[in-house]
Amino acid sequence: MPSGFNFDFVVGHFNTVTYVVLMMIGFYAMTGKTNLVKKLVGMNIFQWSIILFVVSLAAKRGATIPIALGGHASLDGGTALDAAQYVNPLPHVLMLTAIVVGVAITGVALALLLRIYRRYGTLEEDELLERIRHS
Amino acid sequence: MKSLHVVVTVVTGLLLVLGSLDMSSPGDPNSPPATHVSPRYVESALEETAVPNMVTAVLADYRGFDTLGEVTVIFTGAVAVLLILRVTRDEDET
Amino acid sequence: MNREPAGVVVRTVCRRLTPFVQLFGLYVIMHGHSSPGGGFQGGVILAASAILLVLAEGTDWIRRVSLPALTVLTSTGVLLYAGVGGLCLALGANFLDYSVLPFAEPRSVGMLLIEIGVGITVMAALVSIFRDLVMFE
Amino acid sequence: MNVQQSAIPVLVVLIPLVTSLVLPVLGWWYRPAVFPVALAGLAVTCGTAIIAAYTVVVGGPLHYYLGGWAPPWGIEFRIDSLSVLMLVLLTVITLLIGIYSKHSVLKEIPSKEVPFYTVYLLLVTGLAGLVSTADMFNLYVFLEITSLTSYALVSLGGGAAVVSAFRYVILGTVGAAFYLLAVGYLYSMTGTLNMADLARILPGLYSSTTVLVGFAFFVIGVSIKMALFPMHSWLPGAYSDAPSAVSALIAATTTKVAAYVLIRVMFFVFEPRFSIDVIPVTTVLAWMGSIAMILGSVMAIGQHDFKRMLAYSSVAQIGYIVLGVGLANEMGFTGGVLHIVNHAFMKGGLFLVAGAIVYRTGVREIRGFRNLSGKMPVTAATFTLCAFAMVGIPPTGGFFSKLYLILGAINAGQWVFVAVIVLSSVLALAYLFNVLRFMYFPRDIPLDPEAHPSPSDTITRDEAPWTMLGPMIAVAAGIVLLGLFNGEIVRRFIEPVIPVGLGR
Repeated sequence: MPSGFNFDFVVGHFNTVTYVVLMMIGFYAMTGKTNLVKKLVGMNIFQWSIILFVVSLAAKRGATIPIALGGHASLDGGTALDAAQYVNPLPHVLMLTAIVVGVAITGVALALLLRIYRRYGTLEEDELLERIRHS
Repeated sequence: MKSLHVVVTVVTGLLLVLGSLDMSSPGDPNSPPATHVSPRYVESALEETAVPNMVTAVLADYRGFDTLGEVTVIFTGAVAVLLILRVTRDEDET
Repeated sequence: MNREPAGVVVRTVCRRLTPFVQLFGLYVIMHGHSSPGGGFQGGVILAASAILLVLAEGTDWIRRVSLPALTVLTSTGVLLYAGVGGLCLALGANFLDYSVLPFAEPRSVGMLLIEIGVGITVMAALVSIFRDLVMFE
Repeated sequence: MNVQQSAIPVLVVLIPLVTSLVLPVLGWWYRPAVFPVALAGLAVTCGTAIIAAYTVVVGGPLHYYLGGWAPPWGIEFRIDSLSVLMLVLLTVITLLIGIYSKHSVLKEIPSKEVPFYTVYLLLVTGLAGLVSTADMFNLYVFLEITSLTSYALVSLGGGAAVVSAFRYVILGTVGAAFYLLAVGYLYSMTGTLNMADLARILPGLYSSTTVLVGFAFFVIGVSIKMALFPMHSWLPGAYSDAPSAVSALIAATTTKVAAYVLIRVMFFVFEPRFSIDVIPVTTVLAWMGSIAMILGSVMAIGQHDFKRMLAYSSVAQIGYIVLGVGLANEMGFTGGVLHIVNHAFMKGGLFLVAGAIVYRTGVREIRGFRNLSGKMPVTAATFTLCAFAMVGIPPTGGFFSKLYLILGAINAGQWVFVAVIVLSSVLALAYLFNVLRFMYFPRDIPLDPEAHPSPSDTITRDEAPWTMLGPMIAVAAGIVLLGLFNGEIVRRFIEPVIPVGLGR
């Protein structure tokens, strides 16, 4: 770590520190836990922390939501829209896609869990491996 | 085994925090993302697409192909779940 | 998993509530242009109203919904999306370039069609997934 | 601005997508038409890919602005000869396996023909899009389509397939999430997602730690998707538990496309000097590839189950491709890309052989293959040809990609890698010859009593049906053609895209 852990770095980059903590909780749950549902929960936390990080890139101090104020009126008002007034819309579009991908993956993973539970009667990884070896 | 996971997790976390050292601070109006591509979306979305909501303009028009891929992902998810779950109990005993 | 209808209070409230939830879902889809929202959010609200109905009325009505119909509805949404893109291709522009659509405000109308397609797909896909979970035992 | 560019690049993605959307409607309305329409979709996609290949070879890379917006604002498709080589490879392989899977997979689950082919065509859509797009986030979307369809197809095998599929979901999503994280990090420093735009801005930022960490997570994420050695734990279970046609499909496509993504971003978005001098990524990759080649082959030798042996052999073969990338010189690059093509055909063919054997005799253990050559001559012959290619015996394509890799290792002055390639080929010879021995010369193997009852004591010809034999023969022919025309392939498809900045 850089010499003397400068406190303003943490304050300055709170978005990164937050998402890294969240991501590591998810990553640990995914790899450390033996229960398959906990792995799935960890995977979701992991995905959502990345979404949080990318959306936080869009923020601009003092900017409003990316919808042109006054709708069409602001167009004929002649004042060109100033980019600094509006939040960056691109990360929000990307993360809408990432959210829907996350939903689809969680849906498929839950369907697999249902099949696993019905066939093997357990969702603990060690019991599962042992029952697979016997069947 | 558990300590290995903890070590891997902490190392990954440190690497990520280290990686964000020279990112521009949050909310900085002239960070690269805010100055390179997206200003055009903000400034000309209304005149080019007559849609005040810039997110919808980027979502459906500028990067409309992303959203087509997106809707395909949802369709894939629905058919995949159908493929996985449509197994009667006896079929599953093989 | 089959579920008997809930108590009469829950059923009447939900039955009164569902039309408004669906109306709001449609509003969100159609007003993606000028207010936060759009196809995805509206589609999810519509799917949520279907799930609310299942929680209130029990699972027997969703069992009667024929599955191929739901899958076909999901694919028609995406077909509408790709169809609009293909139409632009046919009219001599690049894929998904709405400026050639025969409307006064071509891009705005093109995007509206896209949002409707997305709304249909998301709604049908989530209801189809929910129906599979209900039917699975 | 409505500029009309030739629509070939987008058609290759659009045709399989529209076909997959039409199939549920067909399945509901007129069911018997589902398989023919699915095949027609695959065939037309293959045809379009070949037309695209011809156009690119003759006229140079194709560009296509989606939505009519020029990059970096809109999404761009850019098809150069590397992309088109992958496109033709993927569409040909998926067409053949599409024919093959009619009997092989649908024998067990006849009621699921409609969702199976819908998901199958969506996989082709994902692959075609992944290879054509020139936008980092669009690539993530297609990567997810490819992954999602692979998860569903793997779960179709009976028994433990659902567990292997779940493990594949978890690890696959970690890989894709690391890729997304890398895109986020690069976006935070450059503000753009278009590959050409990134390639223009990045050289100025090579010293920034964010770009460095972003690239590191990109390599880790793609290595997981590619099942590079330490991150391959999902592969053996997924390949051996899935139905054989699905194993062939996934072995021949998903890991190869991940290797393509590594090459595309490492050499074309970043300059080669970044991963050679700034951080020694190529050296690390070369060593990880070598370890994969050795340990993968060693683990393959120890297997009794035929498909699990092939799965570990895949882990070794991925090591060849990564070694080719890691050598960071023109010969190594050529060998690596050529091996992507060769291995897709070789491993696809071997899994098709496994499927035919399981289909006809239900045997999965190698011990049960006693005098299979009499019982299923065509299948055994295909296996032999694929085995020759895997070991690298001249007429087949496998020999040439290994030759380029060896030349690359010599040019790089790394004789240890030459030794690793030769040792890995010898190990491959060991585990493949072991199977050949059972198939062709069972007499001199002591019949151990508790072996599976050998199905072929009375040698009656009992070949797999034609819809399975045809694709196997076509793949075998493909392996030989790849060998004969490898000069053409290298000259027309690989040489034009050798990145400047690679060593001699």
